[in-house]
Amino acid sequence: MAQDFIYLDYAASTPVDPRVAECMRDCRESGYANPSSNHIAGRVSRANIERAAEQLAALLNVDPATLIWTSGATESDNLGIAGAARFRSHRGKHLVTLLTEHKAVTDVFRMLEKQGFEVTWLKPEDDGRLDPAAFAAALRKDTQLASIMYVNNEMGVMQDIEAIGSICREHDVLFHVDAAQAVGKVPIDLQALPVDLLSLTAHKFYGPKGIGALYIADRPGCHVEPILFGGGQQQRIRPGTLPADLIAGLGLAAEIAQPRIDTDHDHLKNLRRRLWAGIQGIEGVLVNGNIESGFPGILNVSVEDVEGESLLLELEPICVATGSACNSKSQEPSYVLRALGRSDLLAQSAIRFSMGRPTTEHEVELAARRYREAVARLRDLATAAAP
Amino acid sequence: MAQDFIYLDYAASTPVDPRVAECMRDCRESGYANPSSNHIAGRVSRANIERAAEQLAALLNVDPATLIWTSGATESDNLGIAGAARFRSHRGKHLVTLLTEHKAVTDVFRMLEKQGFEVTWLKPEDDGRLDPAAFAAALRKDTQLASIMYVNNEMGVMQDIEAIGSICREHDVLFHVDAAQAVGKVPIDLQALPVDLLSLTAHKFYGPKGIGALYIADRPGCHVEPILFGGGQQQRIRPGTLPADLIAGLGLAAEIAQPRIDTDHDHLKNLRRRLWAGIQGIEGVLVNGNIESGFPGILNVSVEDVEGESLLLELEPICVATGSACNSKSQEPSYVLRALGRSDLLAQSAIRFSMGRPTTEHEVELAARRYREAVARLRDLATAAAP
Amino acid sequence: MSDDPYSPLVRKHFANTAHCGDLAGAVAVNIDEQGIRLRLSATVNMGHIQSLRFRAWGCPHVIAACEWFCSHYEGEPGESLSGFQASDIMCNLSVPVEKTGRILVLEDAVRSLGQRLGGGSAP
Amino acid sequence: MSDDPYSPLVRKHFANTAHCGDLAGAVAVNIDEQGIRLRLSATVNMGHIQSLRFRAWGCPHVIAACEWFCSHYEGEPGESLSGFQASDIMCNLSVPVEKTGRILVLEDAVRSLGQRLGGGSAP
Ligand SMILES: Cc1ncc(COP(=O)(O)O)c(C=O)c1O
Ligand SMILES: Cc1ncc(COP(=O)(O)O)c(C=O)c1O
Repeated sequence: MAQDFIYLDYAASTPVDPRVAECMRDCRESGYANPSSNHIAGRVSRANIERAAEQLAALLNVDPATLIWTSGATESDNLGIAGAARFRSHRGKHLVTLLTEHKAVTDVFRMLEKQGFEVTWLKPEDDGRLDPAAFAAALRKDTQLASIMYVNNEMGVMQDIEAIGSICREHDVLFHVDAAQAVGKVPIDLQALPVDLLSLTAHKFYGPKGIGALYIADRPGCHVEPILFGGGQQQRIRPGTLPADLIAGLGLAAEIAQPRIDTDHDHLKNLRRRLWAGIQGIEGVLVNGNIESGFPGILNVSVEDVEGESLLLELEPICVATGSACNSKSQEPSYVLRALGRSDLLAQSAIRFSMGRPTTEHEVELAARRYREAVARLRDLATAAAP
Repeated sequence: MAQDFIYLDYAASTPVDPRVAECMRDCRESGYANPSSNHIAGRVSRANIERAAEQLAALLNVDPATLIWTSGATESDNLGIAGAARFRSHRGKHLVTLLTEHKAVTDVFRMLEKQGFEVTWLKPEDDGRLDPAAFAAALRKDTQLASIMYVNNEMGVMQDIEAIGSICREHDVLFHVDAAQAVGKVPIDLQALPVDLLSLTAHKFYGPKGIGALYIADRPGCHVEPILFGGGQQQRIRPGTLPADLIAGLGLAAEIAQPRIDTDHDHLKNLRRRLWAGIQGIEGVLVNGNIESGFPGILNVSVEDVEGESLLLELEPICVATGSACNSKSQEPSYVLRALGRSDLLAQSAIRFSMGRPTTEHEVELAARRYREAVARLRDLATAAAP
Repeated sequence: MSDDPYSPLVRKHFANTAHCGDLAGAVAVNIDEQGIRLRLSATVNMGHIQSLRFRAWGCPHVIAACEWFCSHYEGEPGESLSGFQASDIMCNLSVPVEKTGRILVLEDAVRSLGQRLGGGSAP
Repeated sequence: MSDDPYSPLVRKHFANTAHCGDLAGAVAVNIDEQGIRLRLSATVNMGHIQSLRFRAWGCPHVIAACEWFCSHYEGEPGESLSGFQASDIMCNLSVPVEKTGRILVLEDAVRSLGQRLGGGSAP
């Protein structure tokens, strides 16, 4: 099918790299056996998985044995957060996280609150960043786990993982990082970064959907209780037949990403600069997040006096998001933007442009023009109606 | 890669049907967007998912809205069993299951036992079948949920789901069925069958790995609490970005299976007959399960005076399983066969041959010959050593 | 596409808002409710509605509904406005039920426009 | 393949058990322990082991270990059997540690064979 849309929603999901697709096809043909099977065919599947573990391990600079395969970052977040909180619950029940985390994090903490854990919900600064000092102040004697995301999915805001992680180490607090938007896009060296648990999902960096991983540091006290029960696969931490083809796809996507993180970054920076240049002149437009320090693949803007849903339709066939994809179906303004103190009116007009490897200058320039025109038309429609 | 093995382990996993592989490729190319996204590209993904839901719904004769996508039968079993037990726990905490269920079922019940539920573990007859009367006798006033598998993964034993389900309905007990080995292979009409929750996984019927579904009947009192938390996808029952390509593959695999269930069945029956004809003459060989009433895709045999691991190696390059794939890595004799009263010695020699659509008469005849020769050689190696 | 949130008619009227604007010397009503801002203006000739225009701040369904209303009521007798029903629009444009409130805002505006035109009598 | 549970040498000795059998007029030991059944027989000539044969019921590692033992000790002095160490086999054949017990059964059998041959002295 020919594409009749302009895709600027790479933060929601990316297309699969053709090499990854081909690798998965090869895997399926030769390695369709169950990787738990103790025969030649099973060993082919297992070898594919081992190679993928090495590829992902190289990207993150970890031992392949520290990686647990999951169905995506949602499951990784659940396993990392609920699993570690329960594993450490005999030591204490206080947990710390951020109001602007992804739902796959916030909803796990909400569930844990119902189960007797106590959660401190930190509010970031107005530009979305968490002050490490504010984080440190939230820690208590009984704090066992903190979860802070790397790159925010709505605004691209990047947290100071190194500083926050160091504070966690000092206080013997396990540190989980939702890196769904960061892996394959920003350099992550887990030998250097003080992170204990890290969640990722392949479809955000040109790998397949339905596969992710949780990194569990090989450190004393760092362990998770399983949240799914079944066969003895994956050190009894996560059961179920491993999808060797998807895992191989994730591995190759990691291998492809590694050497090009810098060039990808420069490419995105150029695109975001052009996009912003094309819309920053609009009266009443403002950036959600922080354009200097944020991840350059995302530009989130609000605009005064424009209704968000109409703006989105008027932008068609440019595919962008309002809030994050996970909330797009609900009409409510983003809880993330409200946590930053945006008014409901400004939050509901927010549009997230997110760019990727295949995005061209032409596409972002077209998007900027369409955005300008859309704002102008909708303001015109409303003019005299404005009270 | 040319196949240098003979695959007779279709119960562990099946190759992906080429049409399914092509469908997934097409889906990935046109529908890579996040299906939760509210734009044209997202709607393409969503349409792919809707079509798949209709295809699977047609196979099972249910409303597409009763289907929840998961990462496989393991997750479906966890969600169906733990989710329903918790949902109904205010009414009672007694649960019933079978000793010979898959680990994805037994391990969930073990976990629930630790959480204060009481489980009655039924022992099947020596041929693996559960007597519905014995099942009825196990039910109590406070029984809320029973889980009985359709086709046993190790022996092919089929349970009388209709009779057991009717008993459940009479007693207002929710009935979960692990149908991982049955869907796409035996006719299942959920309008007629009294089943409330049903688990399935695509890779057992020529679909992709990493995707499954849970059917949740639209009946009062039939509901599950989520076990994963996150975005509002799938009626808040199961969060996470839906892998539209895998789901489309599952759907097509269901559509392909539907019209050929009978011919597939005849094909397997013929193969099993030939296989059994080739080995039944061996002294001391016996069938685990019931060859008359069992699913014909599986033949599980034990043999006296032969060591199982050596037998498996001697059978190479014929890929078969000892016990079920999930336990193959451990050297312990199958808990399923021990539950049937097999001695450890006989249980450890068990070999599961499982056949599929691509299996040929030549393959099973070769397998039978190799099995005869392997048994003879290993017996010869041991002769004088036998005490 | 099966689950397009916008019916073809909504898309058509949203894309082509020929009746957006104001009329000189017209009777007008302004309404600001439920996060929707509307202005309807009408000119009448011999008891019949000559021209209708709208301004709107709202979601695509609201904008399309305004355009639909204007294009359907030009030329109609002034009294007809009192019979205007949100449910007609909901149905014709396939507006999702959760947006009923917004279309009722338009109904209010139309009815009060009818009263202002003098033709309408309160039911 | 990276995670083949059997090393090439195990595969080789398991596939080709030239020393499987019994010897006429030989000294033999039978052992039945840990689910392993073994029989080793040896003939001696001038203090040297002339021929070795085995029978075994066990996993591939046990069978390959028997074959390896027989093929390595033919022609050696009878006393050498008392120096036989399970660890040599574990290492040479890359036997996984969880199977140590099984290879120790073979060590027992070899040592008692040595004693029966008269050359061996208990350590
Ligand atoms: C920051 C973040 N965390 C978690 C997720 C969940 O990932 P998935 O839907 O692949 O489980 C996403 C994307 O949806 C995300 O952006
Ligand atoms: C009966 C049965 N239930 C559950 C499962 C688990 O399926 P999956 O590994 O796809 O989650 C399997 C297969 O492994 C099975 O045979």
